[in-house]
Amino acid sequence: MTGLLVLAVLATLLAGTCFAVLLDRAQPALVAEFFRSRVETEAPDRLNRDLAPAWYLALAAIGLSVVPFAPGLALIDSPAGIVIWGSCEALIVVTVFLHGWAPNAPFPLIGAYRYAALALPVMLPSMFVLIAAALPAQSLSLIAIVDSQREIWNVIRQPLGLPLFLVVALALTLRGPMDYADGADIATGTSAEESGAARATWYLARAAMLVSVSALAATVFLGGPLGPLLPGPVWLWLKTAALMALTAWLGHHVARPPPGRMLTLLWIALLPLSFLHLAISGVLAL
Amino acid sequence: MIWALAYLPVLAGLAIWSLMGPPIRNGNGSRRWLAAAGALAGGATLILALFAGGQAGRIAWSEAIVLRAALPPQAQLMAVLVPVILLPVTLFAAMHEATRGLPRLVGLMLVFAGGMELVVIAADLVTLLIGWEVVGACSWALIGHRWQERAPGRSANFAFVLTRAGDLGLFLAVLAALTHGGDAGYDALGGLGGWPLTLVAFGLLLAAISKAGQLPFAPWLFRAMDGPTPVSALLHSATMVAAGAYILVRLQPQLAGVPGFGTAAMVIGLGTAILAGAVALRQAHAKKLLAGSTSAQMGLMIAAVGAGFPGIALLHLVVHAATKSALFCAAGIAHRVTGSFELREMRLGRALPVTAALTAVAALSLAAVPPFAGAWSKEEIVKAMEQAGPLWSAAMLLATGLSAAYATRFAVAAFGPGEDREAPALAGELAALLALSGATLALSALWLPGVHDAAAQWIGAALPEGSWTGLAASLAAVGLGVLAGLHLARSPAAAPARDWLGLPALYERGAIRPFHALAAAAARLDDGVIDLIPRGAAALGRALSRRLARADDETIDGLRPGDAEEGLHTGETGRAAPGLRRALHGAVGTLVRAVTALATLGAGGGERLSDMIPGGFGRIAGMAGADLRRLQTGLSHHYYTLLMAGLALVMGLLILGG
Amino acid sequence: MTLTIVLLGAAALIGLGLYGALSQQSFVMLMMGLELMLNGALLATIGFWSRAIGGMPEGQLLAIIVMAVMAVEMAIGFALIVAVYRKRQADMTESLGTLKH
Amino acid sequence: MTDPVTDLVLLLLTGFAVWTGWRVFRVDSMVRASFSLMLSFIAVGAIGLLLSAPYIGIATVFMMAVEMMVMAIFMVMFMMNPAGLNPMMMVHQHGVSIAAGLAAFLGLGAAILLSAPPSDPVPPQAPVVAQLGHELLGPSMLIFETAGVTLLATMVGAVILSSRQGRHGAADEGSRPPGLTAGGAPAGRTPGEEGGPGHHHHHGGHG
Repeated sequence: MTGLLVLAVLATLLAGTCFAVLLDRAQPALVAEFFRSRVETEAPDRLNRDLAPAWYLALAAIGLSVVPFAPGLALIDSPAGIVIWGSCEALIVVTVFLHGWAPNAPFPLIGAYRYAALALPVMLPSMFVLIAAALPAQSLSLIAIVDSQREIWNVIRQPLGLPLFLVVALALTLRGPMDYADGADIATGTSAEESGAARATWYLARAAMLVSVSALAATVFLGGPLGPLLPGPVWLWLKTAALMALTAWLGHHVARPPPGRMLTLLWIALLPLSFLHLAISGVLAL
Repeated sequence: MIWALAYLPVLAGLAIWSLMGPPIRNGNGSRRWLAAAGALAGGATLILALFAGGQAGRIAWSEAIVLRAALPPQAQLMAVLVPVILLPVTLFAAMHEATRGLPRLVGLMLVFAGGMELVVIAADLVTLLIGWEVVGACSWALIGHRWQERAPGRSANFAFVLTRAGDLGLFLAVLAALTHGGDAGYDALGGLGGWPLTLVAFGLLLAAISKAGQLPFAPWLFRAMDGPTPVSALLHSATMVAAGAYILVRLQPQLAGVPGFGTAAMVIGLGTAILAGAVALRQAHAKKLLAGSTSAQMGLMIAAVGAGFPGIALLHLVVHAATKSALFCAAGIAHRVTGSFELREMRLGRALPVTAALTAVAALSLAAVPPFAGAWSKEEIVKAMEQAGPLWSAAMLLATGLSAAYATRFAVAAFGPGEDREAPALAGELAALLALSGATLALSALWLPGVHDAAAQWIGAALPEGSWTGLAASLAAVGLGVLAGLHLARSPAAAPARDWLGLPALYERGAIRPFHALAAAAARLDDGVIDLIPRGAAALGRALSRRLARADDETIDGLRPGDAEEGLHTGETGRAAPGLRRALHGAVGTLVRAVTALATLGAGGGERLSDMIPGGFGRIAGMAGADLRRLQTGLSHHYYTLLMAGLALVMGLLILGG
Repeated sequence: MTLTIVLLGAAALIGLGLYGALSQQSFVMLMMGLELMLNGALLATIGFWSRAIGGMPEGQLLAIIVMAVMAVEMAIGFALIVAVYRKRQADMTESLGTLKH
Repeated sequence: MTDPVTDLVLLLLTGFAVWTGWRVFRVDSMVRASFSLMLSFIAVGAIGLLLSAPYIGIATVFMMAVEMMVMAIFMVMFMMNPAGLNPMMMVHQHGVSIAAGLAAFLGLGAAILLSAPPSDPVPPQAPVVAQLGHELLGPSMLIFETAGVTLLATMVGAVILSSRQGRHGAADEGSRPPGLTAGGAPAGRTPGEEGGPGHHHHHGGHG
């Protein structure tokens, strides 16, 4: 059973990554990138520089493995699954920072700091949103959260949840309006000094991260594997794909404000909004 | 509902203080608003008091302490009296006092009344204690109202400390009741019995006489005169001072059985009545005269309680409240006109005829001249004393005469016919005075048998039987007193050298200075004796080590002189067993040296030791100071290190100490 | 055995943290020492909870409290660092020589 | 569940936690320092997971990741040499500190080895997370709420402390408290004087 679940996770990750690449229409550039040679920087932190993409990928995998593929069936069946995802988020921020800090070059460092400064305030809404989703289930386990959505999905029960979490997803996958790490304005920031396979891996890891974020969002807000006639995994895949498409679309079509304004927006608008969301959900869950 | 009686005025007062706060316009508009607000709160309290009769409330604070409130007729009479006095006095205050801090004054007076209401409705000692404390604190704040000046603040502290000293009695009573009865309720007090009840009784008596300004606590009433006039009017009539008498009245049934309680109450009461009367008689300061009279009248009430007639005391309390507040308002008016409380500079009879007339009514009532209200209650007390015994009634007659004398003196000296001068009377003040004197006049209805029987029957008071001789005697005493008062008022008496027969000075010498001296002595003892032990030990150790060193030297070089002698000897006796002889001589020499060393030790040791002690201590202290100063580097990490060392030390002690 | 290993590790962490807290000149590094000590405390708490008191919920509560203490320490510490930096343009403990009377 | 495998893994994790904790004060870069501290915390969190305290363990990881991120930012804000290009060893009273650390370790270690702690492991399959939740919102509500209020006070205090605008003007341009007398010398210490006993402040303190 466990082996099957491992397989499912890996397959989902792989297929989803390919789907994400297609969504971004980035396949030719990616293929070309793999055959380019790597440029060295002065006195980099080799360990982190080489491993950052791997960590990012690993975090994506861990995040995906908390997600139940069928009701009551998840690779990591932890009573605190949501918190595992939360620590993944926190480590993602660290990883992106390290990825920008390791090459010891200006643009990546700028990207890294910008990202850290903006991603930390994003952590708070994400936590509030996830806790709010855990309230009706009266459990931190994602399986219980899925079960709690049998009669009504959280996306309807907690209308503010999904939009807020989409912001988190954009931030975690360094996309569009929240792409302060790898933005084009600073020559693709943290990966500015990267080239060749490393850069390609980093990009693939971002694609994989999109998969697991969407899968989690699908689980928490769209009832995950719940659905009529089709088997659970299929439902999960469909919902995940839909959310991936939505996130990618947002990433492509929403403009990115300057960091200062975005920071203000996060602290002044998003955080109180998530407070409100949590309070309402709490009252409703009573 | 019954609790509202207490917290409504408190909340209203706080609201007035905070809302109608500092930016008060210097005009009559704001005064009117204040008066209206105060009157509103007072009126609400009055209505509550009128309709809350017979109610009871209880708040379970914890399983051990339950706050109880009840409103039996006696308490209700008091609860009605407080707002009745409060209303005109508030009006007077709003119109009379300086606008600066006026909202604070009015607000605090309301809080004060609220505390008093709590004392009134209290049905257990803890509730009583709470109200008692509120009243005490507010009295402090009110006496020190003009804190910008020096005297009021000091007087407030003086009064506060003195009343607190008496409050200890109340604490004693509460603790005794709680520990031995497990219940501080009034009803449970009777069940105590034995010495706990005695503790409760005398503790309450102590607290009561301290609040009621009896001897030996009386002087605080004089110092309290530095407060604003309305405060005095409230303090001396229906609240703080009355609280002392009231609580004795309320608890008389429970406490009467305690041996010696009644006698003590009567001794204190009558003694204060006579002495305070004497003091008041010689006072040249209008308010202090009235303060002395308050002490005296309270003394009469407490004596009545002691004699076993609490109802009489309560009725006299009511009458006296109206009378005394009226007189204080009059004194305030006189002060506004003349700018001082000096009785000899008043004589405003022609200047303020209306005021003078109203004052006369109150003064005659205070002087117990029939047919005014004061006379009736006074007569009742005379009868009560008559029941107690001839000696008591004699003292009572003296007190009666004195009160008549000082009341007359006040009225004539303050509002007697003097030269005509320009003296505008304020409507508000007059209204207040009118209300209070009117109340006094209305109370005169107590002379009617129907009225006073009904009242006595309502509050469950037993009216004592009196004899005609007693009545005649007291009337004669009153007459004599009035004449004496007239005479004194005509011939202005010199102001007494000291207030209160020098009691304050006595406190200064008897209590305060000795206390300071004791503290200083303790400090000296600490320095001189307790530190002597370580010092002495250190010095002794040093001296001994020195001795040892010296002795050591002497034994070592003891051998050399030995050799010298040995050289002489060898000249005569050849070299037989030189080693032994050398050793012998060495030993002898050593012995001699040692003995001399011991002698010198014995001789010099003593005085060396004696001058070693201070010197050594100085050195030790100096070094310690220097080291400590060196410890203070101002660098945080050094402090952390010290902290850690201390922590480790504590840990070690904890572990090793088990 | 298990508990002993864990507790020894906690002791080592506390010792290291103490060393850091006492020896580091930079406020931030000093705070790292404090954090390390708290880390040891957390480890010891978890160990005791899991092996010595049969999983009484209070043990977990204590761990949560330790985390709260960490958060408080971080926040106030950084605020103080910012304040000191504004005043002295340095974050060295030596830059505060004024902690004496 | 004290099987040797668990103990071995525990040993490794504990060793890793201690080693990374040691690295904190040895590496040349603030960022490396803070992240090795994070690794130490993560190891402790993993031990928590192993000792059947899932929530505590994971929450530790989560909190510490965020916290160390903040720490890294602050470090590079306030300290030179973010990339660790040149060695960085800024210590004082080094010997004393080493001695203190050793003493603490040895003392605690002795206490651990000499005392026999009770052996009462968590019952397996115990719903520890639910237990924690019920404890937090049940018997220990007061403690929990107190912690919450403390954190709130911390937020307020931190914001006030770190705000540029002090009571007596901007902090970084040497805030100057108003004089005791109009136009007099500023009360307390003037920003100019560095260190030193600060005499008028001193006497003011006693006056």
